[in-house]
Amino acid sequence: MYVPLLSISIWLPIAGAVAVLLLGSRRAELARWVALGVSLMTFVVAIHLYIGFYPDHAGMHFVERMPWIGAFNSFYELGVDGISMPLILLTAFLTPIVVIAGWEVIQTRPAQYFAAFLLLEGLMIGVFCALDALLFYVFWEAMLVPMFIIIGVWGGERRIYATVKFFLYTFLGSVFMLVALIYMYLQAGSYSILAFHELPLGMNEQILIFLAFLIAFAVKVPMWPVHTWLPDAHVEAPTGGSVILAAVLLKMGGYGFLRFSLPITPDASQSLAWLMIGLSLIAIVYIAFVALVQKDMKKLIAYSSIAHMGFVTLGFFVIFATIANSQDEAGAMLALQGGMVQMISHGLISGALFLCVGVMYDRLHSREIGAYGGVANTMPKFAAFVVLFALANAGLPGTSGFVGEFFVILGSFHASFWLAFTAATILVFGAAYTLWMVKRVIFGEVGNDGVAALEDVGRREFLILGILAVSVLALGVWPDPLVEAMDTTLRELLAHVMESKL
Amino acid sequence: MVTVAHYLVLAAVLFSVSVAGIFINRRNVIVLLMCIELMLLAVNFNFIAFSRLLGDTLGQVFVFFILTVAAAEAAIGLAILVVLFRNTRSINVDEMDTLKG
Amino acid sequence: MIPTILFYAFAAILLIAAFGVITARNPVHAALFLVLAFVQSAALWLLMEAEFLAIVLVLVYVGAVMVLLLFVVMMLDINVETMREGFTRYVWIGGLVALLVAVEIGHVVWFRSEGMQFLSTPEPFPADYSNTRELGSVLYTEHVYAFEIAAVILLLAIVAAITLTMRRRPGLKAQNVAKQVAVRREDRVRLVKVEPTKD
Amino acid sequence: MESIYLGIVIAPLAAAIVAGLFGRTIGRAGAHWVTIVGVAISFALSLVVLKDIVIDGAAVFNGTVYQWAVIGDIRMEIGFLVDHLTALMITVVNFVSLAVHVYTIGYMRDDPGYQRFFSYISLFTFAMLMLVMSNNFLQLFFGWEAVGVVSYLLIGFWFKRPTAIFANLKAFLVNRVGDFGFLLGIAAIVLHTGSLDYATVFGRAELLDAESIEVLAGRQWSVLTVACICLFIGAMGKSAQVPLHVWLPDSMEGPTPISALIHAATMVTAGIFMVARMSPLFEYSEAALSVVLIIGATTAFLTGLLGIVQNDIKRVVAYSTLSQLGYMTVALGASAYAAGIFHLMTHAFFKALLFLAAGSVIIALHHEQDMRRMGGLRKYMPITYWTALIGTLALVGFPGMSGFFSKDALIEAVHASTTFGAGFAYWCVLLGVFVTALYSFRLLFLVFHGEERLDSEARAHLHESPAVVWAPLVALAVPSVFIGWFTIEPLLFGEFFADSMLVLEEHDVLHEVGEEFEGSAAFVLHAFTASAAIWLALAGAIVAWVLYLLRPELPGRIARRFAPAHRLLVNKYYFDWFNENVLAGATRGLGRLLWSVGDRTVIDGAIVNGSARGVAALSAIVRRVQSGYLYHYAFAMVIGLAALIGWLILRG
Repeated sequence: MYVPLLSISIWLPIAGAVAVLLLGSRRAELARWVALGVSLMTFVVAIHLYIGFYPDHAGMHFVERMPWIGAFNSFYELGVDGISMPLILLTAFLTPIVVIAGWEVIQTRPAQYFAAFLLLEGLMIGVFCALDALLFYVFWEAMLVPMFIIIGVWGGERRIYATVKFFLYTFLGSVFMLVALIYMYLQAGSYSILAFHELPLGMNEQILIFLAFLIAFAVKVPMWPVHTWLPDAHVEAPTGGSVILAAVLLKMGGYGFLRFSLPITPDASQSLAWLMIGLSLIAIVYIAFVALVQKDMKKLIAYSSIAHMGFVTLGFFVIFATIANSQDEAGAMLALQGGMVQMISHGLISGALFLCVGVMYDRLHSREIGAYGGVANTMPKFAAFVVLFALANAGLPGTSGFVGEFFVILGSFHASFWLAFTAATILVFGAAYTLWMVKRVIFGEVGNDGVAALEDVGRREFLILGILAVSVLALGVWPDPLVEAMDTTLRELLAHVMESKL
Repeated sequence: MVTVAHYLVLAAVLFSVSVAGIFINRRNVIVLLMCIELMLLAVNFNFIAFSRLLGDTLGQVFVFFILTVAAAEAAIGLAILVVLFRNTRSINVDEMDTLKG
Repeated sequence: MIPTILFYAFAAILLIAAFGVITARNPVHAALFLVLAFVQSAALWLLMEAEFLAIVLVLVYVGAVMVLLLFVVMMLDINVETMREGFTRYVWIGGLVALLVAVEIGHVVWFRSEGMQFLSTPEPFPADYSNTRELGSVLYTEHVYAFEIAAVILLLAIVAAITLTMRRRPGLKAQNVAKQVAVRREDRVRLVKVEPTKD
Repeated sequence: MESIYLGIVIAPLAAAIVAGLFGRTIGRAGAHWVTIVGVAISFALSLVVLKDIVIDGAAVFNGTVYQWAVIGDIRMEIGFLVDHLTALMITVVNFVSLAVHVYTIGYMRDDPGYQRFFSYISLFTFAMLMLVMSNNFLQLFFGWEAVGVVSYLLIGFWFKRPTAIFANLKAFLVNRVGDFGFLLGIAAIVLHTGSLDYATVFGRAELLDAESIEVLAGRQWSVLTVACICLFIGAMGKSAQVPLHVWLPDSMEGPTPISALIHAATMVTAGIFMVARMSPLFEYSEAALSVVLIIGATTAFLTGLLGIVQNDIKRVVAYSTLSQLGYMTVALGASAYAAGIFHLMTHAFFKALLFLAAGSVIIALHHEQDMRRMGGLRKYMPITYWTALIGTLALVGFPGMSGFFSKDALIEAVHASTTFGAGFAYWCVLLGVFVTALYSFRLLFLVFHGEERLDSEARAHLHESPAVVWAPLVALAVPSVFIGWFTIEPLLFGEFFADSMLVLEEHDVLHEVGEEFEGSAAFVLHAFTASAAIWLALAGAIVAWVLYLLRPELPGRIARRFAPAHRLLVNKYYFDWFNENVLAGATRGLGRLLWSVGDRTVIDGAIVNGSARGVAALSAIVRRVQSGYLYHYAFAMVIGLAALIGWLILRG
């Protein structure tokens, strides 16, 4: 019986959002339960996506295709493959956690808060499974709106500045992408992304299209020069907002590179790979230094996620050099798998870290490292979680943080010794700034009476942190299912990217 | 012999005079309106001259419409003038800059 | 021979009138000069056998617009002196720009004729030619829409002028005929039962 | 057999999880029983494995437990490789861990984090076993980092003490610097052999040597050398060789049991074990071997000197550990891997013994660690004294003790070695014996002999430690004395390590040493005549006796006369100062610079907000055009007209 799983996974949360909105903040309690119910149902649907996904059968799964805009020959076409399925699973996995996290914390207009998240979830899943460029672009831009509201309404003091900056930054980027999409539509006659993959393009066209995509996705990743919106957005976003922003929104950039930049403009990607690698390495080293001196916990984690996302872009664009240097595609496959796993694991880890900061923020209403000290004395269970997630963030083997970095470093070594050398510095710096924060916040004497009055994590917080801890450890101890699910798609992508289009 | 060029030159001079008129009395809105009427007149001259030269009545039709529009413009211009005068007791445009950006 | 003389005469008067307009000390004089200018140009148009337009110019323009202009000018008692102050300061720039524009148009006329024989005189129409019929036929066939729009513009101008200048002065005692007609018996007559007074 | 191997590893892990997560519920006694039972099971199983491999001569086991991930043709698995080396190592690890577990009951009796401590040390045992038993580089790296993390947690166990949390961060970061090199080594191996599995990698060792990789511009180095040096950097981090040794003395901030377990017996020897395990790779690279040799020698000698000036009892033992690690590395550098492992084993016993003895003294004096406030404890703590004496004699290499056998054989091997730098190493190692004797007897005399510099109330209730403390001391003292006698023959000169180490003929120094070896007793007598080691040791002891018992004021005068040298030693060659101020300071400075200049002013300031300000400024200018004066607009129109016509003419 043909069940349009993907459409359900998109429109169910959006319908849920509408329902929660209608319930309104007067019946907040009911609104919360409905929100949780809908997000859990979406998670169940996402699990069906995983179960029904045969990794060895290449190409798109669960494809749905309906005419949408006749004039532009654009279809409501959805499909999922090895790249987008894990990301959808991550989104669907995190939204219930965020709903639970914001349960008691959000008092002002809770219904709209949960509705915004459900809407955001639906749109994000839409972005991941859209196979039609126009549909992709609609979801891509629509996704900004709920995030804009979440940061703008429930944010911190400078939330207006942060949210406007976030919106304009991303919007500026994606406008260029639209130009590129339209150009390709004119060339190809339809908006289907798969048609774009096969579209023959001259070198100059490819360079221009690649640059247009680069601006859009570099802002999202965020890559080095265009990253300054992220720390502000994170510092001002509410806990739930920060989690989703760090866990999923940053992955849009990486997903975009894999879905658009690499397959559509392979030759341009190859010729500009040195630029991408350079920017990624700068992101890894430069941002690590900057993260070291941060005084605000959320800013520190934000910078750390920029450094970790630097690995993703490094992994995606080092494949050309690895094949040139080592003639076999093992290095390239390592780098690609590394990039993808790093995206998933970074989503879990930085999401968890932001939740931890959120737990502390709910109690002491301060994000400054200086305002804490010796939290382990009064919150031992919470301290255990923070230490675990901090070590995962520093890339401890056995946790998911290590898997991605290990693959990318091995892969980039195939390209050149010094590339791996620079990338591997994250081992030292990552540990340095994360554990230095843990030292100043968690360990040591009880900092002030505020810390003394802290009481340990409640049942709800323990639940979500526990789930995230288990998932981080599980992915670290046994990443095989995830790696195997992505293998065929990445192998096919690599083959496609390697043959030139000129 | 009166050639088309004569008319064109005449219209040009007339137009320049009205342009000078605009520059000269910066303060008197009425004369400004008159200069605009004069300009339109010059334009009409050209239209008719060319219409006659090319033997196509389109030019003259256009002049007809210019006249209607010019009339409407003059009417509204004067109405504004009246209202302006009523509010500020003078139509000396030099001091009035309420429209300042 | 005669048309040339007439042309030069009218042209001369026209230019003088134009100068008069811009240099007149009193706006009323300027308006009158303008009237003179319009009349001369009407005459010139007649020379060019565009008699319908010439007449329209005289009727519409001189008749209506200039009269309105004069009416307004006289209504608003503008003190003349203040008008003249800035006169001399801007004469030079004005003259310069005017000269520039004249030179430019002259240049266009002379050097850029692109094959248009400016120096040829248009051959006169046959005797039975009627400019009015000619315009009429074209106006009501090809340019009907434009004509309608012109009408609408005029209507618009009327409405705009009225709304701008209309002032309803309070305390104006005026009969409102519509209300007077619409009055009913009950509004005006009230039957009251009065007790007879016992003394 | 596989279930046994799994059992060895899972038992401590399960115990750790139970003690860790359910510490509250099972209470203090429950926690220490669970973990002790766990480690005991693992120890028993390791004895079974030892018997099976060594005595019954079973085949080497190399199987996988489960598949971690497959990418391209690189298979990453978790698996076990059990041969003589592994059997020996798991037995040593488990034995010392069990001793420490029992010891901790006494040592941590009144500590609030009791269950947490037990869960950590058995988690550590699990990590160390995974590292030792792994059959591929991935699991080795997992064990490597896991051991580093648990040592981080244990050093910072008393997280209230600022020095402890400073020490544990320092330890973790320095280890991470080592792991950074280690990972690059693994990456090099994966690139050139396409596999992480020991067997395949060792099979292709010559292939690695043939291929070259350009590290520095223009200079082609053999991949094997680069990989081995990178792996050795990892070993330097973990086994605290000279540049990366700074964390070990500071790790004394942790409770004494872990100093004994982790920072003496097991973790620090991981580096030595790894190099021995990688002998098939190291053997083919002369350059790597000489690097190992030289660094080992410098560590052995330099850190030994530092031991002389330390006043904290645990620091002295820590520096002695550093020096002994230097000895083991020298053995590895001289391709005498068996000697290195043999010294590792004997060192594990007597060093753990010395640490625990020091711990017993510290408990007795209520956490007093400064030797200047001790002395003459011989009368009060006879058992601790005698076991400490045995430990010191073993450490110094007193003929007949286990330390003697391993150290002497090692010195002989280095003497016979021809690798580049062997001469320098031989002299470092030889002088090192004198220095070792000096500082170990200094410790003995200052703490147990001489006049009592105790304060009155400490002396009042000074008594011997409880049984649960001195029992492990005795248990460790026994092997410190006797293990040398039995094991030197099979280990060094027999075929014990044949299945786990490869030694090329030209490097086989142990074979030469083995020729003159007729038996343990003969070896002892032979040592008196042949090598100068014993006389140096004796000289060191006598000098210590003179300086610290006969004429206690002499050390002060010497220190004043050689003031610069003394200051150099006291400041630990300014390594710490360099790391904290220059390295860390520069990093923080650069971070602040990049953040304030890079992020804030350039990107945020100039580009993001800058463009916003630019637009605002531009619009302010444009606003002035709307001046409100009518004639300005008229002028604008006319000038525009003129310009248009002009442009039309010019363009035309």
